[in-house]
Amino acid sequence: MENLIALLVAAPLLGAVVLLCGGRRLDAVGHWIGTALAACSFVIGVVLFVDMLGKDAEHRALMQHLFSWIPVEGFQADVAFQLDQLSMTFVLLISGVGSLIHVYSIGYMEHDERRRRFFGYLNLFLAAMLMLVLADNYLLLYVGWEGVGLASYLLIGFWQHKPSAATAAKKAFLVNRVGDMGLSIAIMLMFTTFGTFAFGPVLEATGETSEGKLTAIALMLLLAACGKSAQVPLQSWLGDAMEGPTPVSALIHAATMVTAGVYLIVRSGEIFNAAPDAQLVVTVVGAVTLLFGAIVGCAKDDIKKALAGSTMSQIGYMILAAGLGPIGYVFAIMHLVTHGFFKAGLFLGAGSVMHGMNDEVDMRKYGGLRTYMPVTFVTFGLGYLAIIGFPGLSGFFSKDKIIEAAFAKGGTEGWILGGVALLGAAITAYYMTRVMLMTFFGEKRWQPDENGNEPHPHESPRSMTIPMIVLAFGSVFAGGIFAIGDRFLHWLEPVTEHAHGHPPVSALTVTLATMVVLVIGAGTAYVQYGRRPMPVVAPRGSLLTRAARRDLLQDDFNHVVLVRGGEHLTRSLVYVDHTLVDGVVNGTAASMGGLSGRLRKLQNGYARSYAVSMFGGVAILIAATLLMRAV
Amino acid sequence: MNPVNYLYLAALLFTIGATGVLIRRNAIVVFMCVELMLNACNLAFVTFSRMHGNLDGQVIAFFTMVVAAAEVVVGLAIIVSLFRSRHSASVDDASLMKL
Amino acid sequence: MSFPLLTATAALPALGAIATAAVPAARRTMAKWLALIVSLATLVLAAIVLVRFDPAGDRYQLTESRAWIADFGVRYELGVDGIAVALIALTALLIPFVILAGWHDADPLETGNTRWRPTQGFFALILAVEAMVIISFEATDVFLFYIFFEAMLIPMYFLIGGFGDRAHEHGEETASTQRSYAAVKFLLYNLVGGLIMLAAVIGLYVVAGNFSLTEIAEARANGSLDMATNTERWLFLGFFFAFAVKAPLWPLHTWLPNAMGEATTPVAVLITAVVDKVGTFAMLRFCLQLFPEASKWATPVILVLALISIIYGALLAVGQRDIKRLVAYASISHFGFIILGIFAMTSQGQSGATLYMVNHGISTAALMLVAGFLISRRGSRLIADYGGVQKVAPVLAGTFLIGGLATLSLPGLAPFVSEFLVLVGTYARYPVVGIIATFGIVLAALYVLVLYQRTMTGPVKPEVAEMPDLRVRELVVVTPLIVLLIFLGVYPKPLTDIVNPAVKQTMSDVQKKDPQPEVEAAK
Amino acid sequence: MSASAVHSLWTTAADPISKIDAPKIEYGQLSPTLIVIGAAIVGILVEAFVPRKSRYYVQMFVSVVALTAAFAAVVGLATSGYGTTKAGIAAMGAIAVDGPALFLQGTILLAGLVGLFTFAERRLDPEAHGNRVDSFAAQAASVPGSDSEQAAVKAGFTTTEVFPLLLFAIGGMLIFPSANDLLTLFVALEVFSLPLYLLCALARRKRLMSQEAAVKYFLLGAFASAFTLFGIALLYGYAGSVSYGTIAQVVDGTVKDVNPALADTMGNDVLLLIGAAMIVMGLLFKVGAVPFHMWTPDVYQGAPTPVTGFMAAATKVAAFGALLRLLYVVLPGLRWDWRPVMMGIAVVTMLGGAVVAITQTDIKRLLAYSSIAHAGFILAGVIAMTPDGVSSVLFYLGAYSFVTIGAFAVVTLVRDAGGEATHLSKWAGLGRRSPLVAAVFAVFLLAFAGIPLTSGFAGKFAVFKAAAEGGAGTLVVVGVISSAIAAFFYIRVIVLMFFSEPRPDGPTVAVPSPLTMTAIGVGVAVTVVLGVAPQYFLDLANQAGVFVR
Repeated sequence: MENLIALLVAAPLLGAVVLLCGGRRLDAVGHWIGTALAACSFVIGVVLFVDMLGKDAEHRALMQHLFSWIPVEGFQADVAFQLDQLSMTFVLLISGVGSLIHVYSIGYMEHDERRRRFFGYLNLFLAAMLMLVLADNYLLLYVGWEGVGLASYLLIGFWQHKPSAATAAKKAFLVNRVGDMGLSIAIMLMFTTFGTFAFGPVLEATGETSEGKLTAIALMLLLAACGKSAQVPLQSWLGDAMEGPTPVSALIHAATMVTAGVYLIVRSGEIFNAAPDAQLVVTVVGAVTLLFGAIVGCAKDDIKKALAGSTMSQIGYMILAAGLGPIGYVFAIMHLVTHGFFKAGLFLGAGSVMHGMNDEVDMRKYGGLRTYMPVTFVTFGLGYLAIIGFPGLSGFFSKDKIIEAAFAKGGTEGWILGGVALLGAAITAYYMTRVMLMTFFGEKRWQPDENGNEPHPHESPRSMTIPMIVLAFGSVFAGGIFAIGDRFLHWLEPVTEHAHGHPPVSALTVTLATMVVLVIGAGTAYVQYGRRPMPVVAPRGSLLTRAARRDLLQDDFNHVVLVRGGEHLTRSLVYVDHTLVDGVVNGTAASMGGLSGRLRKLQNGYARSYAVSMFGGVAILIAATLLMRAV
Repeated sequence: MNPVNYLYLAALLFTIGATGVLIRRNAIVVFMCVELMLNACNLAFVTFSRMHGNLDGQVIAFFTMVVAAAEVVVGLAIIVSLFRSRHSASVDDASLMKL
Repeated sequence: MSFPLLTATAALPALGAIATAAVPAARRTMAKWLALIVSLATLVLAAIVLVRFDPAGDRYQLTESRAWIADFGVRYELGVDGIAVALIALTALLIPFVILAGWHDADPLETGNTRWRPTQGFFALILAVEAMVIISFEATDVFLFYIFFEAMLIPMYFLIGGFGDRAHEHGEETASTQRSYAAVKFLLYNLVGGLIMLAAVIGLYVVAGNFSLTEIAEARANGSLDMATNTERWLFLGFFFAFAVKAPLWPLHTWLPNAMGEATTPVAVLITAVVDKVGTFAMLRFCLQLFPEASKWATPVILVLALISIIYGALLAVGQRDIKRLVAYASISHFGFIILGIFAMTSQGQSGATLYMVNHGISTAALMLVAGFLISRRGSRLIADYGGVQKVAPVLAGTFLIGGLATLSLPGLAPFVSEFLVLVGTYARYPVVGIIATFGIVLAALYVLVLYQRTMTGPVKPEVAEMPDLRVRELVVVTPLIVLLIFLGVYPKPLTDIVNPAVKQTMSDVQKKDPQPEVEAAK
Repeated sequence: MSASAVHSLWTTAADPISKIDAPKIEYGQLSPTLIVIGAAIVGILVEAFVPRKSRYYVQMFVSVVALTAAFAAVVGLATSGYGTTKAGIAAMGAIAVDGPALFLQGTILLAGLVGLFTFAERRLDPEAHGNRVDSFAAQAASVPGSDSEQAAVKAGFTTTEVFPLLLFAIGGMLIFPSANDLLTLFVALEVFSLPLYLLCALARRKRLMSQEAAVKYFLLGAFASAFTLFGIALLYGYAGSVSYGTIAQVVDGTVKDVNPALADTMGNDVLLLIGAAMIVMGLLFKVGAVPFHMWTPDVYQGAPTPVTGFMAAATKVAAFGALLRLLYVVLPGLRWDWRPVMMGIAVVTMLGGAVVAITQTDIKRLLAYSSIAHAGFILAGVIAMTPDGVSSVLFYLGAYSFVTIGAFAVVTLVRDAGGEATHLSKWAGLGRRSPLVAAVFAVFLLAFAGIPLTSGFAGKFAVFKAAAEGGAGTLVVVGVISSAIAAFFYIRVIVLMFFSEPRPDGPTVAVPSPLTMTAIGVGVAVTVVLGVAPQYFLDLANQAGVFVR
């Protein structure tokens, strides 16, 4: 059975190779190949899943050792896979949602002449992502980690002729690199501490080293997670990443890749458990991002950017939960999965909308679309209900659990974190309602664009709607299936041991509170956007709004500090290199020339002056000889 | 009388000759100064020969004269040809090549 | 004495060079083919060396030893250890691509002059360089090594100064002056380094009485030859200076950007991918073996310089406006990594450094050659003159991107393995240094991606609108390199197996043990 | 001065002549010199009696035969062990026949032979009135630009006297390094100097410069030899003898019979030191060491290029030979006095030559300064004061002389309307016009620069090695630095030849006769052979490394 694991990765990888090297002759069938291979790895995943369910909880993990990768004195890195419940969860999510989005893309990218390449990249992403979650050591994980980074770079910049896209792609890669730096330092630390970086040995040996070391490792891992999961302070790339085609945003920047950070933290649970300080930092980062994303989401008029903000905030929830330790791990993953469904659904919905609106992204130019694209409306609506945590839908269960856990942290921390989580829930309700209203309700606000062709909103083709429907189902029921009878909890417990948190107030109270803030949030949004007509041109808005529109100014900060500063630094260094380092050398040469020129003058052509020099010479000679004798 | 005095004389002549080489412009004169130096050497040879009581010095003196004569032949030839082509025997005029 | 395989490997290209130079002016194409065939034959010989070499065997294998200049205590001694084998293979592998890539770079401008035969000269010189590089990898006699280490400069000098990019933004006149400036700079830098080394070589003779690496190293080991501390340090400095110039290490690097900028791309590849490796190789083989104590004594300073090279080179690469100069500064940064790995004095570091030499050779070759194809199409080296190439010539852009990703050492490609090993090895002994060096990977991403974005993406510039995609010849050059990059990135084991024993030897030379992992140390 | 001594002087003087027994001369051992001198005299007679048309060929024949024979004689002597076991003093103590002497004589003879070929070259200059002409004045006596000169040219005169002059010079040079007493030294010095003075004046083109060179060379040379002679006088005064052996003994204080007069002067080291310094100065002048070098550039530039080449090579060999013998045989007891001084001179010579050469614009002057720098390198070997030092110097001289002659021979090929185009700017793009010539010259330049695989490197290494072993490490460092500086201008010339565009009015490269080709070919061959496989010659030099006392 375990020999199938490699196939999970191999299938999409093969697809990538074939599609990217295949050349034009594959254009006709490229998308089918890609989709088929994605589906193929999903099927394998299901097979393995079924097989896994057959075993008892403790012996479900599968290992596959392929070959030893970098064998060097005292350094052992293998290409080996590990498939336990945690990985399995991700495998199913990734390959499942991935396949759906492949299908969706067939329709969405229909008119793009580089569709084959698009599917190649998608497959590449799947392969890398699966390797990430299947790796049995941190170094191999690192490969997947950067692999998904590359894929996301390629896909964000897929429409390279748009400078904005190219820049966004570059930015995403660079910010991620900063995170990757964290990961590689973490690996070095592990190597020097444990002499290895395979999950098993490292996580077992945590007891044998100092807390300080573990905290350091944990923080470095957190840095990595921040980069990949767009957490403060490395969140700036996610908004721009929306330059990519919408399926990409759905798959990579909502459902799967961005959640890799959560995976990393949960996977390294033992390390974090042994480093409370690090955990605290994690929770703080989560909390801050949670609000940050939410606030940004409120201000954006670009539908995708709004959703991106929400993604940030939702992942903030997960990170927060992961930071809570054993009481939170399971819920983090659970929310991750449900979020995978509904956020993907929402993005696909958004994509479908744009598809119908000539790729218009400004929600102020939408309005009243529900009549034009019913399927999209319904699926999007379900996703909406799910994300705001409408009772009974996925989001309800997963988010609720996280809020509980946050309170259960205990002490003031518990109250603060819980409060933040609640506040977040409210804001979520607010901005999602806003999106909903601006897009599907009110009267139509779109006009002909400059070259006069007015968008004709229409429902998307079957290939696009079906995935949306499937995901909608997921967003409706997944939560229930997982939560009721703690199925998911029991499923994951063997990997991420679970501790029951005891919130200071009863679970019911928390749930009710959540309901209340939900209603408040949604209500406010309705009051603001549902009742009065929406101005097509955004009003100037309050200071906060304007700041939020600019992603709370962190881009400006980056620009001033990093970009400008960097430019100055490099320019001055270029100058230094040319004048100083090079100047010294050229200076010596020049001075030699000068000296030579001066000495030349002595050779004045007069025989008598030559004689003088000889005479002087012999005088010196004699004097020196005598002197030598004297001393 | 102490032969050492002849050495002093020789040294004096030699110095005079050398100085002449350094300060006189006319090639012929310069050359004569060189000859003077050679003769100073001869004087020294003879004196030393006298002091050491062997004949080597005197023999060398004869050799020197011959060499000096040879030098005169060659030297004058060169100087004269220079003079004929430049109508001047000044060594300072002959400074085409410098630096 | 068995068949002198090593001599043959070096002699073949040498003879090939003479033959190529002798080809009559009119038969230009013949010269090209001759050179190509010779280089391929050399590749075969190198492959045989690779096969005949037994990692488990003695330190130096396939050894040859003949009397040469007894008076100077010099013998003609050849022998290869794992490191040398790897680098010889790299050299022999790259030269055919260099020749192919430079196929048209040396076609004479004026065909009238029958005396002037640039093409023959170009390829002959390339082969000559190959011969000298190979033999300096093989030499186990310090003097023999020195001879070719120095002599190598002359053909390189003519290659740099004699042949430049066809079209130059400032016209042929400035081009030629800049070229000769670059060539002279290259020569003088390396000559000064070499001469200082010469003083050290003589000093070594005075101290040791002969030049045999093995004998001296042995004598050093068993204490029968003990140098005064200061003597050893001075000699070490003499050697290291020359190698640091060649490598090149900050602040002795400024010749490289000029040389690589002005030379034709294949020659630039020759410089950075092959010739400069001799410098780092020699640090590993001569500095550490002959002067272990001094090496340890100098390590702190060298590490700092290497760090500076890494960061400084990367930052300057970001600041460049000229594609080739950018790659040059990137190489400076990479050489910083190599030197870091060598002097971290850990198995991982040194294995990493050795792999790095090979991988950097391949990756830079890939990136630089594609860049060359790009430049030859547009006739400008300025980044600003390009844009949107990706849309016009996707294959070119793709290969360029892969080369770039290799340069920023993306996991899955060969350079990642070596760079990570170097970092881990360094970190294990000098954590702070390791962490600072890690910033290099971010900067690498910066300059590569900026380069790619400016040249390949965005709206298509009118000048590049008609740009043709890669031709067959060019694909033949690039594809194998890329395949190799991926292979060595995924499965470097064959290489590490060859390198590891040699590294273990070196580690024992300097009497250094790898730092124990904390947990095991605790036990 | 005691009366008895004076009396004895008279009495010996008064002895009947018959008492004087005829000197015993080992003609066999002196044969090389005798052959050459003899041939030179024959050459004079040829000038006197052979009709002008056929003189050139006869002279050629005589000279070639003489030099070859002389070289054969040297080889014969060497093989029959006079270089090593049977080494000894000949001609009643006047001449030493030992390893260094034979090695240097061999070198000088070969250099002379090669030089002779360049002398005899008649293809380079355009034919004047249907006569092939060489690079010497048609009639040295005629005033430049005068009608008589025109007439001489029209008549197709050529100065075939250069051949006997060359032979005389070579003869003197053969004696110079083997001279075993100061008188012989001085005579030899003059014997090879005077012909050279004349040869310098005989250029066909640029005659004014040629004559100026001759004058400068002559006056300064005479000036220098006057000093030498005075030094000899003082040394004689100190030791009461001019024979090397005796002087050495006196210096060491191991002399047998000390008469009161000697005892008187022996105490007076000032005589010794000043004398030694003055003699050394004379030799340093010949080798062109700073500060006695200033004649070199001007003379090298003005003299006919073949002469320059020969001079640069052979004079250095002879002079360094004499210097070695003087320092190793006569003055070893004094080395603590002269060694530091010589080190100083070596340093300033190396650096001075290299630095000033950087800004030269005339190829011949450039080579002149480079020869000064090389003199510095050789001095480094001389100072070593070890057998290795001697052999390394011998090797260096051998290697250097052929490179030099070859280089100057190439210079003769590059010509324009005004004869040889020696200004560097005219050499621009030579590599494009005639790659072969440029390549050959590049090889010579690289040898000068001491790039490995050329004889220059082997020689430099040998010398520096000897110096380092002799404890003169500082000299090695200085030498390395100055080599670096020197590299700069050698490279400059190469850049000029290969990397810069040819000038429209650039010079043409004349196609020489086999004579010059041989000269250049030998130069290249020696350069490469001594660079790649120097062992045999090093052995030779080692065997020859011991002086006879």
